[in-house]
Amino acid sequence: MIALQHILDAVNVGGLYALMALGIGLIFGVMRLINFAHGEMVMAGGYAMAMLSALPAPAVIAVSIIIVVALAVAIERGAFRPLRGKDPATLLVASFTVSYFLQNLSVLVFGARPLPFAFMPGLAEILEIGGLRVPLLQFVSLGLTVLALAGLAILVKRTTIGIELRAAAEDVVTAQLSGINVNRVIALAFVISAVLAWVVSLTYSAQIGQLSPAMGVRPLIIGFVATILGGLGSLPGAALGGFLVGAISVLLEVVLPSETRPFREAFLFGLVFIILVVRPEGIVRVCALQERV
Amino acid sequence: MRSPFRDALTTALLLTAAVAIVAAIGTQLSGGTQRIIIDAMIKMIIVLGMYIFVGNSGLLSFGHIGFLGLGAYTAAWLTIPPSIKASLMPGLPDFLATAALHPLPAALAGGAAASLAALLVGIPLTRLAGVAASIGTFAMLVVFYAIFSNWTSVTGGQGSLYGLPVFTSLPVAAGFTVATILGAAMYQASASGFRLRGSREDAVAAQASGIDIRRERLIAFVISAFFVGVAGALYAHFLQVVVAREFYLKLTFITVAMLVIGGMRSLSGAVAGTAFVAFLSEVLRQAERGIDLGVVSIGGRLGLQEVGLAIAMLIVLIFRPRGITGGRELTLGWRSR
Amino acid sequence: MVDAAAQPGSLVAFGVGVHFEGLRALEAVDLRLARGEILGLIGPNGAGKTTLVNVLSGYQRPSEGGVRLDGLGTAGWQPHHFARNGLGRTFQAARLFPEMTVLENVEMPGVGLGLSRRQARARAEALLSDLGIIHRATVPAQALTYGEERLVGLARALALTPKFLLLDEPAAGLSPHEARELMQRIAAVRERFGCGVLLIEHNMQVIMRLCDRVQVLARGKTIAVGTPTDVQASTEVRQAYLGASGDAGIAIAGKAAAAQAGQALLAIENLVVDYGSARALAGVSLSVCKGEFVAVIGPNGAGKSTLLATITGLVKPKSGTIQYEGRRLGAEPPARRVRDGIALVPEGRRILSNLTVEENLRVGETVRRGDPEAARRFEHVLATFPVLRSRLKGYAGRLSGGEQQQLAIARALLSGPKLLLLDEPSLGLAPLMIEQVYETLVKLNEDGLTILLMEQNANRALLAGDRAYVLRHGVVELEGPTATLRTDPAFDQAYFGFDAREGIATH
Amino acid sequence: MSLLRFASPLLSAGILALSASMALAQDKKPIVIGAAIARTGFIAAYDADPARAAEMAVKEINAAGGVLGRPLKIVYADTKSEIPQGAIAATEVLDQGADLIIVTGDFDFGGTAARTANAQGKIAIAPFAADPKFGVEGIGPFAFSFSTASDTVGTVLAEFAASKGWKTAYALTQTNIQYDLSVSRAFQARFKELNGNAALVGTDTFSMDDATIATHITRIKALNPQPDVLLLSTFTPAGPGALRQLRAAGLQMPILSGEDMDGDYWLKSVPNLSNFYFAAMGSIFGDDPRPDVNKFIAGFKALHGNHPSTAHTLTGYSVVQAIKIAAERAGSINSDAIKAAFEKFKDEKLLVGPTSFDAKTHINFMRPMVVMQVQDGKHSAVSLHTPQKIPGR
Repeated sequence: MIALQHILDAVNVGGLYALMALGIGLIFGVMRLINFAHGEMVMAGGYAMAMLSALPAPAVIAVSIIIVVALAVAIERGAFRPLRGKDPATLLVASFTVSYFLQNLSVLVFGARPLPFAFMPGLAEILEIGGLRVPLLQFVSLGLTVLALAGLAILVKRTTIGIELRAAAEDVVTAQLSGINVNRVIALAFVISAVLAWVVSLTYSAQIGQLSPAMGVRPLIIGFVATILGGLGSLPGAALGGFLVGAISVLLEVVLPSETRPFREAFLFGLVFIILVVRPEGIVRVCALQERV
Repeated sequence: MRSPFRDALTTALLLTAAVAIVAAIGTQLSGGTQRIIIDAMIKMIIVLGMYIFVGNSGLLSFGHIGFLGLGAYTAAWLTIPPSIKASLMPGLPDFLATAALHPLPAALAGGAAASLAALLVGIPLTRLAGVAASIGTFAMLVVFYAIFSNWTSVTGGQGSLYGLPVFTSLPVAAGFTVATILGAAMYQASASGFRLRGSREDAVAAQASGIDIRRERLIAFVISAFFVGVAGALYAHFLQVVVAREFYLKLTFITVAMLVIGGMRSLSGAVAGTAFVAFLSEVLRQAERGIDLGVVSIGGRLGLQEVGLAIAMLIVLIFRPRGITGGRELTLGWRSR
Repeated sequence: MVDAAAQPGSLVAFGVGVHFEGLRALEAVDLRLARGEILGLIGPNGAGKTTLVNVLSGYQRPSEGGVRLDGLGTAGWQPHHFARNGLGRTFQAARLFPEMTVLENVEMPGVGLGLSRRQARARAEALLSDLGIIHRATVPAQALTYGEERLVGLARALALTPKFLLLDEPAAGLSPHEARELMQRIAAVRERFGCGVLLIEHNMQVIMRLCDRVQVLARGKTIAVGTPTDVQASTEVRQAYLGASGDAGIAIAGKAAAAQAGQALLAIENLVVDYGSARALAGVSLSVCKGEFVAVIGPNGAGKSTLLATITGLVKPKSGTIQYEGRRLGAEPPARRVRDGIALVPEGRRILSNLTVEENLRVGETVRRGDPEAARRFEHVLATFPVLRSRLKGYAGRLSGGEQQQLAIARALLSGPKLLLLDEPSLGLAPLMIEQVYETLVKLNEDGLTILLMEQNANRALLAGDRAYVLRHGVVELEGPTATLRTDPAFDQAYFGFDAREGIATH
Repeated sequence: MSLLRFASPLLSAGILALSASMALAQDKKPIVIGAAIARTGFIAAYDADPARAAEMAVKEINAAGGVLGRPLKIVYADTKSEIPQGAIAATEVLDQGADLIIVTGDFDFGGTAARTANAQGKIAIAPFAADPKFGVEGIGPFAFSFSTASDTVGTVLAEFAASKGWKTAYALTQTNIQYDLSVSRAFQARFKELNGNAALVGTDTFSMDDATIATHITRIKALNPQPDVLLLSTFTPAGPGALRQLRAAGLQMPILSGEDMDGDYWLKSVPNLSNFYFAAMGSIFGDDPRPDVNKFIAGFKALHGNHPSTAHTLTGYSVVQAIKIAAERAGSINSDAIKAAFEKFKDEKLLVGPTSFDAKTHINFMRPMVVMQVQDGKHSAVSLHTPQKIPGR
């Protein structure tokens, strides 16, 4: 029974990381940019929901999604589009800077003190299923994760817009010359990543019940590591990496004796390091990124 | 044909002159301002140390702040009076528990400890290239941080270590900055630095020229860690405390940003970026205080400094994507590299 | 054929096999290169030539077999071990260190071998003087012309003082004159350094003139080894490499005159394009009539790709006008121009290798989505390129070079173009494949499609087109009907320029 | 020449202003309290209200004639919630003539400023640094904390739990700051002293870096029987999140926390929270067992429109009270004199409670604390609890 609960925990945590990894992986695909400001999308979603909580729930959901999406598009326009095609280090630092900007802007607007997140308190209810007491939230977040993953998979694999997305991810110039509006595709990738970030906002904020300006940093770091582990540039890889990191971290929690548990982070990242060294290209190899001699 | 060493020396001397002038002016200024200058100089040593690896190899490192921490802890282990160490860090081995060194040898020991760690981590790490290498260094940072903040009997854990003697005065900081500039310039002009830059420009072609890329990366990593480790010891003797949370994401972000904004492919860029960001954030801090005095708001939500700094850095990146120096070196003739 | 325990003095590959995820790039290939010898390595595209060079220089670990370098086993070696033991090589793309000066580029191998920077620099200066390019020593490599890049690449390989030199298509993209110069240098290198040279080359004339022996690869296997004359005489080689009708031209349809009378589909007036401080196009004017097949011929660096990039909207001109269907093109993005009927088959094909063939084709349809004609057009294109139909669900990256070129053309056709632009469709293709591509183009043109083609392969383009322009240094040097140009004595002068015979270093 | 002509009126105006202000200052030069505290960044939220309370005390004292006939004045410099900036901020306020300084109430974040003051022989006071090392040992002879030590918090919680008849406990500790670790350590030691070693049925740690504490919860739920009480030694923002997850997972036993969970700003994070207790320096909700605290809270509310965010605020007021007492006893504002006067404090009646210092101990151990309760999302004071024995002392 406990094992089952641990598995459920692992799937839940892993799903959260997978969503983060997909959001990051998507932008990397089309722009070769590791978007550190993705964590601040999550933060913005949380604050938007908290600020709007006086409205009816569907309105809160709709408006907060619009806010996160608008923010993502604004960042793409204002910061990343002028830098498109520049040195990866420059892009990376630009995304750092955007993240730093948004965190401090949030301090400026909402204050540094954490705010409570009380949207949809019903999520805290507990369901009793065959001896397992499972919070409704776990089901909702699991359901949302599965929905988001499936939706993204269908979008990318089955629709023309998905083909355009992948085409732009592989070769921007060819995509342009085939009549694909690359600006639109990249903006679309930001929109999708913002929606994924919003899903994380909802489930993550509801779990921790708190909003703070730096709340996005932690999921971002894990999502980022998951993206690399899964194989940069591969969306299935990103999802896989997310679940893998989630599973490893829950496993470490379970097996490490209590006195070494504070070092869990060291074990997790040590393991990440080893996996990277053994398989630098990640679990899913993407041939477009392999260098040819 | 000019000799590569002469070019590097010219650059280093020009930068040294700039540092010396700032230090000389600084000694005439108030204590608060001096502290700001010392803080900037320590950051400059960190950024220069990072530059030795990052600039010459082209691989971005997020891990050097871990070396900074190791340098700082080494200094703490060696210079805190044994009586205080006994209560703060009961788990220290004897030779550390009884040590009472002067901060100068302790700083060199901090550099050596960081180098040793870099050697051990670097052997597997230098297998990696590109973004995987950056993530590898990041993983290393997290591991270092987890150890610093949890191995309580040796590092004091989350608590801070105190009792470090004062050492890092303005002249000391300036002296180490100059030494680091010279060290970085010499490495850059050396055969090893040259080979590493070749691998940065084109790894495949570098191999065809007989270059063992892993070895060159490792050498640079170890040298670079040395300077950052020394900076860590200086930092510890500047703050007089060592606390794990200082050696993590925030400082990593700011130092990487300094390097890239200055222009990560040149020594002058490392210096210019540090000076630019440090100067700008101080100007903004003063401006923010002006606002603070106007509207007396206790615990107000100022934070304009950070927002302003972020906007300014973004503007620099957009208009000078290769950094302020654009990867060029300061020479008497401003020659392209 | 070759003894695995070969003596020092030679570079030996024995039983080399290379498998890429199920694909066999090389199978049981033997090769022996003695010092002082020039060995030609030829074969149609996709034969595995570059893979073999990569095995010989350590960049590709063979799945089977191995390499002995000067009597030494090379198991577990990395590329730099090969280099340090006397193996120098060049690359198809020159792969210079772009931000370093020419001198620093050539200094690198000396430093890589462990010389001091001073010694390495002296050696580099001597080499650059020898090759007559010392006057460019302080120029950053990224500012070099194409021909200079090739030469510096050679100098850099020589700076290793190699015992064996592997040259991967050193003459590709050079004008015939430049290529001739380069070949003379290679012959001189063999004399001076006494090293063994392995030469991959498509130009059979070069191979015949320069090589002591020739080894022929096809589909990853050696099909012939011998003297140039023997190999040329081998029917097996002719079939595999040259194709049954190696030198056959295609009859020109007698419709050129009809097209001449039509109105201009594309009219370019006085187009000027700068890249930074370099002028790529210096006032180019040309026109293409509806239904015409026009070729723009010129050596590398003439500005052909820039011209196409400007027409498609990837590059903004400094001045001049482009009129398309009587309307002046302004700041429309590339996507808009595709919708208006301008399609490009880019240089190097640029197919999307992570997408399936079908998805590549769907990408081509982007601007015609929802078009009632779309399904019919798709069928028609598949009928034109039947080989693609059988590979629809496979990844495009798995196609051979020729198939990829067909896919690239098919993709462009699916956008329903009125004007088809092609950039060097013959580049990197074996002669037989080139013929197939040109046949398709001529047929498309006969069906009414207007074609504007950029080509270095002057003879081939002059056989297919109605009219041609000769572009050189960003200026149109000559224009006229192909039938006239083929025999026009002015053509050679326009193509090679008056300074061509004075040496490549005069700029 | 024109420059001089332009400058001279400015110059003379400046001289005039300067001499005027000097004339004023000669009458009653204010005693300057330098506040090197966080005004921005995440610590600003903790430093703000104690500073407001100090300003209230300054106003009251100045209205009643000041200290030694001189008015009090507070000057500020922002540490930006950064450790290195603390020293710079301290230097700044000392440069502005501060006679003594107030620093951020944390050993790490206030420490650098306090050390800078100590190096210059100036008193540095942390209103609410709970680490027992804040004082002679960790900073220097001129450092004082007006807080109650973290060991006391843990002790009070353990003694309170025992008095409620809770026999078994489980300790879940956040590892990110020293305070939570100390509170937990003292609680565990004291609880075992009171109920026997077996009474502590388990311990676990978590970090603010954990996205969720699902595995921790699973482990607690696996215990059979469930512990009577849970110590959750934590601070915001991770604390309320952990509390929410514990309750959401159906763990309904009483939960104890330290002072860092004081205040109601986070309460909406855990809807309808019940059966939650924490130890604080007082109640900010107007029901403190001590009337003078309630009076202060009412005054604060009248001035700022809201009750203080946490009871740490009381220490800000108390610091100024103590400065007045010490200066008047010593007859001087000289650092050595103030230090000597402080070290003679023996159950000195301050707003925050009886305060004692001696030559070695510059923080309070045996001071009573108020145990607060949250029931149905409402705070109330349970009792004023004086610790009986602090483990290890």
